[in-house]
Amino acid sequence: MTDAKTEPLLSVRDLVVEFPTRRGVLRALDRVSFDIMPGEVLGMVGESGAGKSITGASIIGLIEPPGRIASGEIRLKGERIDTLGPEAMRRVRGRRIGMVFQDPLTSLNPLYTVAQQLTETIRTHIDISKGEARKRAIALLDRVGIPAAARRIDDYPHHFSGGMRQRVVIALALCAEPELVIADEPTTALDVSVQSQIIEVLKDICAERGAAVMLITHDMGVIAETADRVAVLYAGRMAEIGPVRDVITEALHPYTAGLMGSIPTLTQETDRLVQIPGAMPRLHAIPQGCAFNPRCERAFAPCRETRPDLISREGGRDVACWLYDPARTGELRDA
Amino acid sequence: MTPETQAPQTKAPGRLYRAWDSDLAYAFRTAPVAIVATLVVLVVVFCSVFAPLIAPMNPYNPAALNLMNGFTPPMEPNAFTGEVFLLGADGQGRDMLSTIMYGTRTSLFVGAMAVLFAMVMGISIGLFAGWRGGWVDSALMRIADVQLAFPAILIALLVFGIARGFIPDGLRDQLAIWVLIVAIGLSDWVQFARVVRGASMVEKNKEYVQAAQVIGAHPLKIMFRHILPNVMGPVLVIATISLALAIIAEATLSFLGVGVPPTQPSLGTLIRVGQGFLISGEWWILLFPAVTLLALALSVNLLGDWLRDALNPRLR
Amino acid sequence: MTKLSRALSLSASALALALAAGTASAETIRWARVADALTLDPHSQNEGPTLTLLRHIYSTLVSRNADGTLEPSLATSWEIHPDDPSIWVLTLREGVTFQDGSAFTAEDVVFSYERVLHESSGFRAIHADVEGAEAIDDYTVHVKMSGPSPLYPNNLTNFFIVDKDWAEANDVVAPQNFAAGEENFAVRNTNGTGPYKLVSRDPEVRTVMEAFDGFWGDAPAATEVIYQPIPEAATRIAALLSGEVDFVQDVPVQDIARLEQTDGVKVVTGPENRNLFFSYDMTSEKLRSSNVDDNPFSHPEIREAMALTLDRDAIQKVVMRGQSQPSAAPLPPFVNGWTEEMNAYDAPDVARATELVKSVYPDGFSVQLDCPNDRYLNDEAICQAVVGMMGRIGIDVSLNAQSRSLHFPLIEKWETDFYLLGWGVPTFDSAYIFNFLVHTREDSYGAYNGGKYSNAEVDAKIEEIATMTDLEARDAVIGEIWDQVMEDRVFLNVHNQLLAYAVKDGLNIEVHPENQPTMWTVTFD
Amino acid sequence: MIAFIIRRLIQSIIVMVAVAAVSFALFRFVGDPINSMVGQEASIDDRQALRDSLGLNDPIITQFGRFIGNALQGEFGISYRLQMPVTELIMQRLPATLELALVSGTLAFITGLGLGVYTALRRRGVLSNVIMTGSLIGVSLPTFLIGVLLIWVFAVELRWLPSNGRGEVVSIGSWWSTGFLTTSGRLALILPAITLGLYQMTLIMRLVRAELLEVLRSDFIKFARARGLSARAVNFGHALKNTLVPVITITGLQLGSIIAFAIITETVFNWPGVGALFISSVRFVDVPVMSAYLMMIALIFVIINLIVDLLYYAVDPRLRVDRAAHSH
Repeated sequence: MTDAKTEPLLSVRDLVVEFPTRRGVLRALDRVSFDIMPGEVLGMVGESGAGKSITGASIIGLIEPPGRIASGEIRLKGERIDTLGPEAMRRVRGRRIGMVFQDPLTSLNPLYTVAQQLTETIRTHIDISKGEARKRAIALLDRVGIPAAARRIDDYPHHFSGGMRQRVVIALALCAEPELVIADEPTTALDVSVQSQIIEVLKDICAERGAAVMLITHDMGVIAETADRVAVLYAGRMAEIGPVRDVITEALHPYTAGLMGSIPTLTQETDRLVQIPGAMPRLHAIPQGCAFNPRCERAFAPCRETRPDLISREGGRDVACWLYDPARTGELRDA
Repeated sequence: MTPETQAPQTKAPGRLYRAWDSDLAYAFRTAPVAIVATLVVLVVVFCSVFAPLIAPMNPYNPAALNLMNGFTPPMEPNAFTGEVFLLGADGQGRDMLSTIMYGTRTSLFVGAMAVLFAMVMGISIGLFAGWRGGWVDSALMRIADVQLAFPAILIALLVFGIARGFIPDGLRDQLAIWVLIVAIGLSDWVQFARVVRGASMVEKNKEYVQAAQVIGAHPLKIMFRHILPNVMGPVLVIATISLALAIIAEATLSFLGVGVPPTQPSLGTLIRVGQGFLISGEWWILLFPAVTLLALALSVNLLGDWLRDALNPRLR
Repeated sequence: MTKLSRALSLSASALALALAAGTASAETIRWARVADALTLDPHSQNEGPTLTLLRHIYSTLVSRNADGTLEPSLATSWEIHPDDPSIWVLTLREGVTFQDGSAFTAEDVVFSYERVLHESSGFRAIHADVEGAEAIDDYTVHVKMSGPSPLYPNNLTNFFIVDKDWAEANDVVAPQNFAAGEENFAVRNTNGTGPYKLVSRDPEVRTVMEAFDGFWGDAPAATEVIYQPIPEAATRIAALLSGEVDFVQDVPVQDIARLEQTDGVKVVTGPENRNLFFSYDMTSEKLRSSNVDDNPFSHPEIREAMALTLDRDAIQKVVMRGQSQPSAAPLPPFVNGWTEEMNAYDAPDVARATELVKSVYPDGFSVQLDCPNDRYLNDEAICQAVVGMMGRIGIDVSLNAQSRSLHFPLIEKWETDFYLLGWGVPTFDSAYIFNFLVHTREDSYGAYNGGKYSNAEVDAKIEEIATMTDLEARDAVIGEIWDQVMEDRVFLNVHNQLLAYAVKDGLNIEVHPENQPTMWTVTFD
Repeated sequence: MIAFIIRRLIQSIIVMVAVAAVSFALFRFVGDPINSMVGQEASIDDRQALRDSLGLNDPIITQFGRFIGNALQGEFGISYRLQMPVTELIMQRLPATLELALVSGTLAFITGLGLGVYTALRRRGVLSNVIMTGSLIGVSLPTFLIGVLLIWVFAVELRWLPSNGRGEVVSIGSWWSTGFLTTSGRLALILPAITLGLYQMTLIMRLVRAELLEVLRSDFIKFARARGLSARAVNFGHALKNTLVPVITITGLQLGSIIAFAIITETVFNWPGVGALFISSVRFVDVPVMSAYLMMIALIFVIINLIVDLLYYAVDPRLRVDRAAHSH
C-alpha cells in the first residue's frame, strides 16, 4: 500500500485559501498539508464548510473568484501546479487530474450528446481522430457499465437516469486517463441503491488504470469501504490523516472520534455528528487555539491558546491535537 | 391589500431585515454608480414632489403666464418684458425650470402609478394563475404571451382610443392622465405576473397552504402572505426598470399625440414640443427637459440594474 | 448636367436621392410638403395637397393668379349669355392635346361636368348650381345654372378637365366609389392637358412628373418634378438643410429665421387665403362642458369680454413669430366683401374684460376648448395661449387638443362648446363663408356652423346674394350681413395665416394664396 | 409534434379573432372617417349618405361580422385615404418595414450578443462597466428624440447620411422592393436601423449577459472546465449554446415589437413602411388600413411565435422528448 519511499503523486503543503469579504478575509483552508500516493484512494471527510470541496477545487485550479490560494504549494509528481498559467493548468485538468462532481443531473451539458462531450474531451487532450476517440468513448462507457454503449452514446444526457448519468460523468472524468481523480461527493445526489455501485465502478476503474482517487465525502461509511487512507478536515484545517482502518478503529483526534461514532451501522442513515455537541464555527469566527476546542470534551489550556500543528505518529498517522504533543504526553497521560 | 402587506412583518421581518440591512446596504455603499444614481433620483423626486413650494412659478396655471415671455433664452432678459429666467422660457412664456419641475412631477406620477397598476394587476393574476393552475393558468399565461409580444405602444394607443369614447366632455383633460396610466400599466403587468406565478406554483403544494385551508383561511390569502417576501427582490427589480420604461413610454406616446394636455405638460410633452425647436435654435426648450429625462431614466435604470445584480448574489 | 438629368428621368422609377445639393440638375425640382395627394382622380377629393398635385397634370378651365385674380386657362373667355343670365358661355382654347395625344374639345368639358356632378364626386357642392353643360360647337360650351350665378367662374379654378375617350376606355366615368370596394383606374393613372406627365407614383413616398412636351402653355423651366411628402416637420426641414430636397412647402414658423440665415437656402413668405378663428355655441340652453347652469356664450358681455382679452398682437409676435396678420374679421383680404375697417380690433383690456365677466358670473365659469393639433400653423400653441388669456379674466378653459380627424366631427356633429377653426375661401367671395359658417344649418347650408348661430334675417340675405347679378348691390348686402355677424360676435377671429416656402438658392417661386404652388412657373437663376 | 402544431394553430386563431375584435372596438372611437373623406363643402346630407353607403350606420355586430368575413378572404377593402386596395397598399409598404426590422433586428442581435458575451466574460472589466452604463443611455431617451438627434447630427450638420426615405429601391419580382442593392438604399437604412435597434440591442445584451453568467455558474460548465476544455470551447461552445435558448425566444418575440416600434422610427425618418402608413391612417381615420395593419401585426406575431417554437425545438433536444411525450 503506502510506501513511504515512493514519491507522492500529489503533495499539498501548507495550503491557504482565502476569500476576501466585506467582513474581512476568510480563510477557507488554513495551512492544509497532505499527500496522495500513486494509485491510492484518499478519503477526505468533514462537515459542510470544512473545506473539502475547496481543497479539491484548489488542486484542480478552479477556485471561484474572489477566492485565491494565498500561500502554500501543490505539487503533482513534484511539479508545482498551483503556480501554473491558465493554459498550462488547463492541460493538467482532465489529462492528469480528473474531477467528478456531486450532481450528475447538472454536470452534463443538456444540449450535447454524450458522444459529443466525450470525444470533445478526449480530443482536447489526446491527439487522435474522431473515429478513434469515439471508439475509446464507447469502450469507456461500456466499462463504466452503460448497457448498449455503442447505441446509447448518441443519446442526450436527459435520456439517462441519475445513476447512469453519473457513470457517464465518471467516464468523462477518466476519458483522458488522468493519474488522479478527485471525486467530490460523487454519490450524494443519487439513490441509496445505486450509490455503492457508482463507488464500486469508480474504485475499480481507477485501480485498473492505476489512478489515484481523492474521494471527498461527508459519509464515513463510504470512506470506510473505499479509502486506503482518510483525511479529516475541520474548519479549514487538517485534523487527522491516517490509514482508514486505523483511524476508524482508533481515532486520535477527539473530533475524529466523534465523527466515527456517527458511522451508520449497516446501511441505515442516521443524523451524523449528533454525538458532538455544538456546531462547527463559521469561518469568520474561528476560536483562538484549536478550532475544535469549544466543543472538545478533552480540551485543556493550550488548546485555547495555540493552534496545534500536525504531529506525525507511528503507522503513517498524523494528528493536529495538543493531546499528542510529545512535550505534553507525560502530563496528560493520566488526565 | 392592507392586511396582507402588513402580514410579512409578523413572519419574515428578521430575515428580510437582515438581508436588507446587511448585504444590500453593503453592496450599495460600495457601488458609486448606485450612490450617484440614487442621489440624482432623490434630487429629481424632491424637486418634483415639492415643485409647488419651490418652483418659481406655477406653469400649470395658464392665467399666470405672460405670452410675451415666450422663447426667452436662459439668463437673458426678455426683449418685451425684461423678465429673466434661469433656464429660459418656452413658447408659452412658461419658466422652463418650473415647467420641468412640474413636468417631472407629472411624468413620475404617471410612471409610478402605471407601475403600481401593473404590479397589482400582475401580482393578482400571477397568484391566481399559479394557484388555480390547469387551463386557467394556461389561458392567463397565453394572454400574457400575446400581451408581451403585442407592442406596448399599440396597446396604449388602443386603450386611449377606447377611453376617448367613454370619457365625457369637460373631463377629458382631468382624466387623460389616468387613461395614460392605465394604458402604460396595462402593457407592463406580464413580468410581475410571471414571477409571482412561478413562486405561487411552488408554494401552493406546501403543507401550510393546505393546513390553512383546514382552519378556514383562504389559501390565496395565505399564499400571498408567504409569496410576497419571496418575490420581493425580483418584483422590486422589475418595478424599478418598469418605472424607467413607463416614463419613456409616456414620452413616446406624447410624440404620437396621445397623452396629457399641453397645458399641463409632462417631461415627454415638453420634449415632443421642444424637438420642434431643435433646428430653429431655441435649444433650451429641448435640452433641459431632455437632460432631465435622461438623468432620471438613466438613474432609475442604473438602480434597477444594480439592484438586480445585488439581489442576485450569484451574479455578484 | 443634361446627361445626368436624362439618366435620372430614364431611371425615374428608381430615382436616386442625390445626397449633395450640387449634384441635382437645375431642371429638376425636389419638392417636399407635409402630406401627399390622396388620389390622382381629378374629381374625387377636394383637398389641398390633392388639388396642388393634380394641377400639374390636369388643367382647369380657369386658373387663379398668385395675386388671387382669375386668368384664362383651357377656357380663353367666359361670359354670361346675353339672353339668359343663368347660362355661362365658355370659349375653349384650340389646339390643346391630352397627354395621350388626343385632342381637347367641348365634348371633354361636357363629360368632365357629368363626372364632377356624379354622386361619388368630391366637388358636387361647388357645382351645386349647375344644371348641365352643353357643347355648342367644338370650342364653345354652355353651362346652364339653376339661376343667375354671377360669380360662378370662381368655382372653376379647381375643376379639372379629363379626356372623355380615355375615361370611357378605362371605365372611369365616375370617381372612386368606396362602398363598391374596387379601385378606380383613375386613382393612379392620369391623362390631362397640364404641363406635366406622370412618370411614376408611389403613394406617400414619391411622385415623379416630367414636362409634357405637348403642353399648350409655355414650356416649364423645371423639366422634372419629384414630389415627396414628409409629415414630420423636423425631418422635412432637415431634408432641405441636408440638400436632399429643393423646395419645402410647409415650413414651421419657428424655423423661418434659421432657414433665412442658412447659406444656400431662402424663404419666401406671403399671405394665405385662410383665417383662423374661435367660435362658440351661443344658442344652446346649457353648455356640455361648463360648470354654470346657463350658456355663458349667450351673454353679449361674455363675448365682448373674450374679444377684449384676446391679445392678437402677442400671438402674432410670439406664437407666430410675425407670420400672421392679426384681424378681427373672419375673412382674408383676398375675399370679396372684405374692408379695411373689418380688420380693426380693440387693444386688449383685461380689467374691463374681467369686469364684464364678473357682471354675469361673479365667480367666473369653466368651459372646454376643442382644438386641432395637426391642421393649422401652431394651432395647439394658439389655443394654449388663449387658454391663458381667458384664465386671466376668470374663464377657466380646459384644452382638448387632438387630431383633426377627431376635432372636425365635433363641429359637424355639434359636440363642441368652443372651438378653433380655420377657413379658406376658394371662391374668394364672402358668400362661401356665409353659406358654410353663418347660415342656419339646413340642407346644404351651415355644415360648419358649429356654434348653431341662427338669424332668419341673415339667412334670407345669404340666400338672396346667391343669385344677384348686380354686383354692387350684392356687395352692399354682403356688407350688411358682415355688420350683423360682427355685431353678434359670431366669430372671435385671431388672424390670417401667412405662408412660408423655403427653397434652395437659385430657384424662384411665388407664394400662392391658396397654398397651391405651381412648378411650371418656377424659374431658375 | 403534429398535435403540438395543431394546438398552436388553434391558439393562433383565437389570438387573431381576439385582435380582430379589439381592433374593431378601437375603431369605433378613433374618429369619424367621413370628415376626412369629403371636402369642406360637402353638405350634412352628403355626409350621411356616404356613411350609409360605407355601412358605418349599421349595428356594430353587423359591421364586425362583415369585417371578419372580408378579412378571412384577405379582403380589407379600399383605403378611405389613398383609394387603393388595402391589401395591395400594405403589401407595397411591407418590404420597407421588413427590411428595416430585419436589419435593425440583426444589428441588435449581433451587437447585443457580442456585447453581452463580452460583458459577461469580462464581468469586472472597466470597459464592461462602461458598456453596461452606456447602453442604458440609449434606452433612457425616447426613440423619437434619438432619431431626431441622429438626423440633426448625421444628416443636417455632417451631411453624411440621408435624413429620410429609403433611397433608391430596386424591384424584385412583382411586389418586393429592396433598398439593399443600391448604395443610397443602404445608406438610408443606417440611421433608422440604429434608432430602431438600439433598444432591442440593450435588451438582448442584458439578457445574454444575465443568461451567460447564470450558465457559466452551472455545474456542467464547471465540469467542462474541470475536464480541461479550452476557454473557447467552454465559453462559446458549451455556455453560449445554452444561453441561446432563452435569447432566441426573447429575440424572436422582440421582432414583433420591432415591427411595431417601427411606427415611431418610420414616422421620424419618413420611412415608407407600414408603421408610417398606420400613423397616417390613424390621423385620417382610415379604418380599413388600420384594421388590416393590426391583423397583420397579429399574424406576424403568430408566425414568429411558431418559428420561435420550432427553433427552440431545434436547439434544445430536451423539448423533443418532452413535447413528444405530451402529445402521446
